[in-house]
Amino acid sequence: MQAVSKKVLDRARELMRDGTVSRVAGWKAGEFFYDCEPALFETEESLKDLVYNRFCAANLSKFLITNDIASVADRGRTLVLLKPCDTYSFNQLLTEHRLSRDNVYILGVGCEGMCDVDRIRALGIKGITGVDESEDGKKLTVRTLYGDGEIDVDGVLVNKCETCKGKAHKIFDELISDNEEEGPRGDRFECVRELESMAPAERFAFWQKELSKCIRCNACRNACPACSCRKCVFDNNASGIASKANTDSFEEKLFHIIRAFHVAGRCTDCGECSRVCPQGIPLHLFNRKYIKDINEFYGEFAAGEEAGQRGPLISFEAGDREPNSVSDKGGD
Amino acid sequence: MAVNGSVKKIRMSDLDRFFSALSLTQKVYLPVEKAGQYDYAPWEPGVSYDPEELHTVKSAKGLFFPQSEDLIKYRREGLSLAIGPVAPEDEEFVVFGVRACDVKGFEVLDRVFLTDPVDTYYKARRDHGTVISVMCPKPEETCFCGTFGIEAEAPGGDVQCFITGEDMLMEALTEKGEALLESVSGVGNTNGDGALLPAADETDLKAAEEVKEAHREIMKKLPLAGLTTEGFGKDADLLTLFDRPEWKELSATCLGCGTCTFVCPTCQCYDIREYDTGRDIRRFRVWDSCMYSDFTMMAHGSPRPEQFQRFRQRFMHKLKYYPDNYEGAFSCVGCGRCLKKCPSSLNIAKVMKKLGGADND
Amino acid sequence: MPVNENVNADNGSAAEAQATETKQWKPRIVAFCCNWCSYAGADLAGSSRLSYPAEIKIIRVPCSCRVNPTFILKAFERGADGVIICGCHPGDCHYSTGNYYARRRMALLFSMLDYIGVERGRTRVEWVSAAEGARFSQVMNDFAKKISELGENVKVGDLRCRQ
Amino acid sequence: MRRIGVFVCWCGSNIAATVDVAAVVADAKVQPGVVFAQDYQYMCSEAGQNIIKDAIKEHQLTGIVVCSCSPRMHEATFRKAAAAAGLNPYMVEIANVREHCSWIHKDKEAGTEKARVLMRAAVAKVMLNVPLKAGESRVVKRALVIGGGIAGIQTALDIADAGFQVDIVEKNATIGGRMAQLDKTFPTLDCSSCILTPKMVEAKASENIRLITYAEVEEVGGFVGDFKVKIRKKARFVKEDVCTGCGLCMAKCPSKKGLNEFNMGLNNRPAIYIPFAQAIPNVAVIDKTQCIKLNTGKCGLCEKVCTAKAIDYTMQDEFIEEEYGAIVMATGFRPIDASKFDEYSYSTCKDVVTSLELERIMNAAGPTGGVLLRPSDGKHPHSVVFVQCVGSRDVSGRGKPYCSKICCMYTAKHAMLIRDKYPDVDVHVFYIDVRTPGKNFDEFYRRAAEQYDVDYIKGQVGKVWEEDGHLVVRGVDLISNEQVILNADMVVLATAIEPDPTARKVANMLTASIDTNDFITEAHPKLRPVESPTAGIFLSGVCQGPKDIPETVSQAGAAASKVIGLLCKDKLTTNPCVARSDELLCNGCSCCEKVCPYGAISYDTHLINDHGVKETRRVALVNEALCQGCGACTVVCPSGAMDLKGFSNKQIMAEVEAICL
Repeated sequence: MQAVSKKVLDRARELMRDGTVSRVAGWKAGEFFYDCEPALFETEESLKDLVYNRFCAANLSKFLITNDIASVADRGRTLVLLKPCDTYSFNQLLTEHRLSRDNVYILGVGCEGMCDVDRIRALGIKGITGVDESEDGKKLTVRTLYGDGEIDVDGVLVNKCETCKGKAHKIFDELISDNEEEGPRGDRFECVRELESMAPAERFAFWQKELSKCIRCNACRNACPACSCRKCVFDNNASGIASKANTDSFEEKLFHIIRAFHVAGRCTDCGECSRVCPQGIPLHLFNRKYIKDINEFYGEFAAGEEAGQRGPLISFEAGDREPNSVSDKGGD
Repeated sequence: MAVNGSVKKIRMSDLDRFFSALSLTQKVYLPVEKAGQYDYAPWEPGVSYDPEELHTVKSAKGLFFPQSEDLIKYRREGLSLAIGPVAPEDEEFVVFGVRACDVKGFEVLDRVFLTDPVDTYYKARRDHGTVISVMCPKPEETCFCGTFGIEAEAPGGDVQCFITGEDMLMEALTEKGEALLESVSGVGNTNGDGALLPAADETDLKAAEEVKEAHREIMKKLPLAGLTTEGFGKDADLLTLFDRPEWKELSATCLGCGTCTFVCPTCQCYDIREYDTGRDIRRFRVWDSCMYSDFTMMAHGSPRPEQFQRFRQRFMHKLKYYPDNYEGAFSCVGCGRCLKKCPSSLNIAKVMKKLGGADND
Repeated sequence: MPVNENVNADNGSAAEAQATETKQWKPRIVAFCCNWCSYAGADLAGSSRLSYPAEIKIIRVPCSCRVNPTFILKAFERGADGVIICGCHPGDCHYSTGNYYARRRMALLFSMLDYIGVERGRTRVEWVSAAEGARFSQVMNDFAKKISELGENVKVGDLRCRQ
Repeated sequence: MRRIGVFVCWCGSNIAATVDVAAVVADAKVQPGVVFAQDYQYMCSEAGQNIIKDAIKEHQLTGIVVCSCSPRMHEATFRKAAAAAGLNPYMVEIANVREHCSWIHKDKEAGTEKARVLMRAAVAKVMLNVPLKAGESRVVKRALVIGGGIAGIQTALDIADAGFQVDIVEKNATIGGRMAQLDKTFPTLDCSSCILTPKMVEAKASENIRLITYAEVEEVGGFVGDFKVKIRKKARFVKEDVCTGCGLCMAKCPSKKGLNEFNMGLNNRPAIYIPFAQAIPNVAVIDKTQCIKLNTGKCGLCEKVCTAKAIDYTMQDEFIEEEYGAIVMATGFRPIDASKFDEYSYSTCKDVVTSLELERIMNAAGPTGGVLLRPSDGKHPHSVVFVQCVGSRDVSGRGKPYCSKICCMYTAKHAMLIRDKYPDVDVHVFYIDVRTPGKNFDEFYRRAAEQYDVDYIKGQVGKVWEEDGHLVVRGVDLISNEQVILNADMVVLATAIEPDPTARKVANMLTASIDTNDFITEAHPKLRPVESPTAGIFLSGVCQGPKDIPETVSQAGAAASKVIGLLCKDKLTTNPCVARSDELLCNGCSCCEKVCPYGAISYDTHLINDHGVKETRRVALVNEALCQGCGACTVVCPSGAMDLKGFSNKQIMAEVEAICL
């Protein structure tokens, strides 16, 4: 990771210097070692703060549209650093005409998996002040206010990285990566199958427990690259389903089901929803359920695999399965 | 800590008994784990207190200022409306395990809701609630309550507690606190060899002082220990601060979600909404976030149409407008929740460092 | 607007409240019917005097593809016990492709409802043509029976205003 | 403030017997927004309508609900009544308390309760209705017919006959299409060109018809009544208005290697040619792939011999832009390629031919002058085996799943003609089923089998191969359940027909939907078989599905009558219950555009002012003349920017809420 990191920083500087791009969208060091934040670097000098490390999980694709970077042509091209999984989101946004490809120069950056400080904390480690990665990238030495300790990188990966879709970039102008050929890791639908195998009452209890934690901060929605609406139906008083807070338990379910439905066939499984949830709700379980269903019902489909795809919910086959037959897992 | 009858002690292992005894007359809220996260929930048999957990995800403010609460209810009939009130809270309750920062957070809310015009719904809950604070165990790297002059070793509330190994000392600070502890004075401990809440002795108090001293040492080592409010507050120039060009850069990656607001112990903005079935209607208020694009939306549009303006609003409020309105008091208590939870890793500490006094860099 | 203050809305009509108390649970069932086939099928069921339970209330939509999953969730939120969507048979859609899209949307929505543990039987899609009055009646009878067996929807309702 | 009136109809005893009408009225009076409610025996009667009209005026009603029979019955009546009283007709909602309530319930209590709920839902909806105005659009009095076969010609003739201008665009150098290639037609056995040629001539002669041959549709814009079409007229290198069709150039042309398309490639034609003797226009065309002059710059013989000076080697493709009120697709068919069926040895044995090739062989103007000769050696055959369903009713994926419909009949025709002309020739037909629905069809088939001794064998052919200068056919006779091996001099394959490959491209331009076999989808399979779901697009002939000549001609006439009906109008009234896009909410993602079956959604990039926040962005626009109001777009739109007038999200949700109260 460190080797890639160095190359990325050097290359970003070069591209800015030679005028290929006029700004860089990347990550910068935060208050602590672990809270790298997405950032826009407008000058070569400011690039000193650019970082690329184990804690750069944030997907910069959404950042491109929230800041209209890619839609404003007269500001020159923007260099954006995209990890393999981020490129799916980028493609999906291209498909939906939310980005102008010409305004963006994509530097595909290799990734060995991102770490999640909340998972380090979940190990009972408190007062974390620093971290060092071992040569082989397998261990982390964690420094804290209360002493140091060593942990396995694998045990503290961001949820989405645990079942990485593969290290190949789906769109790029240039690559800095040394593991492009690495395939998927783990089975990302195992978690869905586990839930599916439960009794309906257990499933209901599971979601009741998880969703009742929801505080309707909208972090999942606002971080989601597929939830790219300028004005969400839940914020729009004219929509008939506007709602602002957890006024009742079903309202939360309604919000999350509708959100999952709105991104069905468009969600690239980038995992931002679960990553940003302050309550640690496994929201990706909704999206993965839909990805799994779509694959099973209508054939394999990976949103963002390439730009210009026609999604499964805007397509059909004469012989599609009947809705009444979608589940034999019961529930009745 | 003065040696008087008001300092009691309880065995940590007897806490359940304490909650159980209180629960006979009122609800006892304490931090409870639910699917991996801590939040305040009513005690019930089987629920135990985890002294290690520093912060609940949401602060305790929701117990006095719920995320949503009904204000009135009404029904449409033909062209007329039948309106019925919703009674304010009238049952006693106890909040246990509040940290120093959150206790100070109540004071921030009190200044807003208990000054004229008094918010009757909030007041009812404040009047009926008793706060038991517990000094924090291991502060986190995100903590900076000291910046706002909060003494973590004197958490406050109606009763404040200190954990000294196997025991917890309980010191009543108000009459309400005293009465609460008194209400369980007749209860015996689990072993059946004495009272549940015997008076603390000199040794206990000394142990408490040692715990506090150790805590002070840790507080000094916190990464944000040096963060100051210099450059903010009543005496700072409002327009200079308002017009600082750095706001744009600081807010560039703000997603406009409400995480910071909803985990914050001091944010007090709310929106009024209606749950409308077409016939019966509940008008309720819900927490709102100044980070939301529809915050204070009016017919002509938003007075703060851009995210950087909304972002600025939040921090100007905490660091400038609130101090201007309330004799210099800040409306941040340094709990550090926003530092931990912001999806884009933006937070008040970064703002203070960027815009504040030279010491902060 | 005349406003009667301090009237407790919940007791707005004492007689009605009393009636509510003594009333047994009766299912609330919403049926979305496309204008061209199923609504006409329901009309045919009516003119053929083929009965089905009165708990079923039909909402006319131009096409099954007009049915937004939000409507279905809204119905459940407001206390519906079952929701059925009827459209033209696949291939016969008045708008040629509408019911094909509806079919995919509903398949995914139903699957999700099942996933969160809501009883699957509470939602259904049936294709009923304008000529199938008898079938319409039969479908509705079946569905109402199923909902009666499932009982009251307690999992997904928001009954703040329910009396 | 909304002021709603509710009118409850007794429908004699039809409603009143099972619904306590008075109770519904009483309940209506306390519904939010309701200021007036009344019942009456027959609301649809003049007296009933007057009650509504008077109440609208007297109580300044802003919307009304009529609790009555199905809206499919009297919605229009009550809308008219409302309009007569000055209320927008779309401020009317019907609660169907007859078909959906009184007629199906016997218990009066239950019926009344349900009627109250239906009334409540209609009131909740009408509270959110907004006045709608049916739009108008112009009608260009000219039609376009794409395809110049019998379907296109007949459609054009009928439209022209009604006095409207019509253009035929034909991709080949002549009109006539497949029918021109046929020898005789079943079941009457009259000569195909004898009945077709007069129609071709009539089309040419008609003042109202313009023939645009050797041309293809390039672009289509606009919508019903107002299409804008760009047509590419391919360079034929012969001036159409100058050429006399004398044919001298054909005789002199030294390049004679081009395959004669008209004769299915069974013989050759020169590089400059007139497709066939009766071609319309009777004008030569140069095949630029074969022309020596165009390829090498040398030669130029045709130019030298042409006395009319019609040859122009520098000719370029031209573009014609024209406006049309209606477009008819008549793109026709072609036989599928038989070479993918290896078992029949079509690509290796010259004496295995397709039925259309046999048509040419049997035709007096064909490669053999109408004499049945084996293509391999030009000898007289003594045994001919026909194989049916080659690629039809084939679910293996190599062929087509459908029945091509015409093959049973033309094979009977071929068999009969051969037996009639050459009684020495044995004729065998392998078939799966013989399908002969149609006037005089079965009689015709039986004549072939019974009078002409054609040997019909129920069964399929497994293999055809060449052996000692003749063909061997191995099949199975399912009736005797025995394998059959026959020697044959010729084998004729009844190959499936498929839509012309240009149909897909054209349909896409017209946003006419296509089924999985590339046939154009009709608006309704039973009730609107000659219309495409896209307004203003009509279907004629085999582009819609396999059919024979009489069926094609009747459909052509039907399509023409639909076109005439459209062109007769001066203005089109559009259904106001159409989709509407809120540009402030639109993300420009194109999802709606992709599900619209009518191509009614387009995109525009312009400056959007959202409460003072200005931004230039891509947003969806709905063409109200094209939109049919299905609502497919409203559900794929995640932001809710797309809504349907008359059936808006809020209206439907209000109904849901009212029902669930």
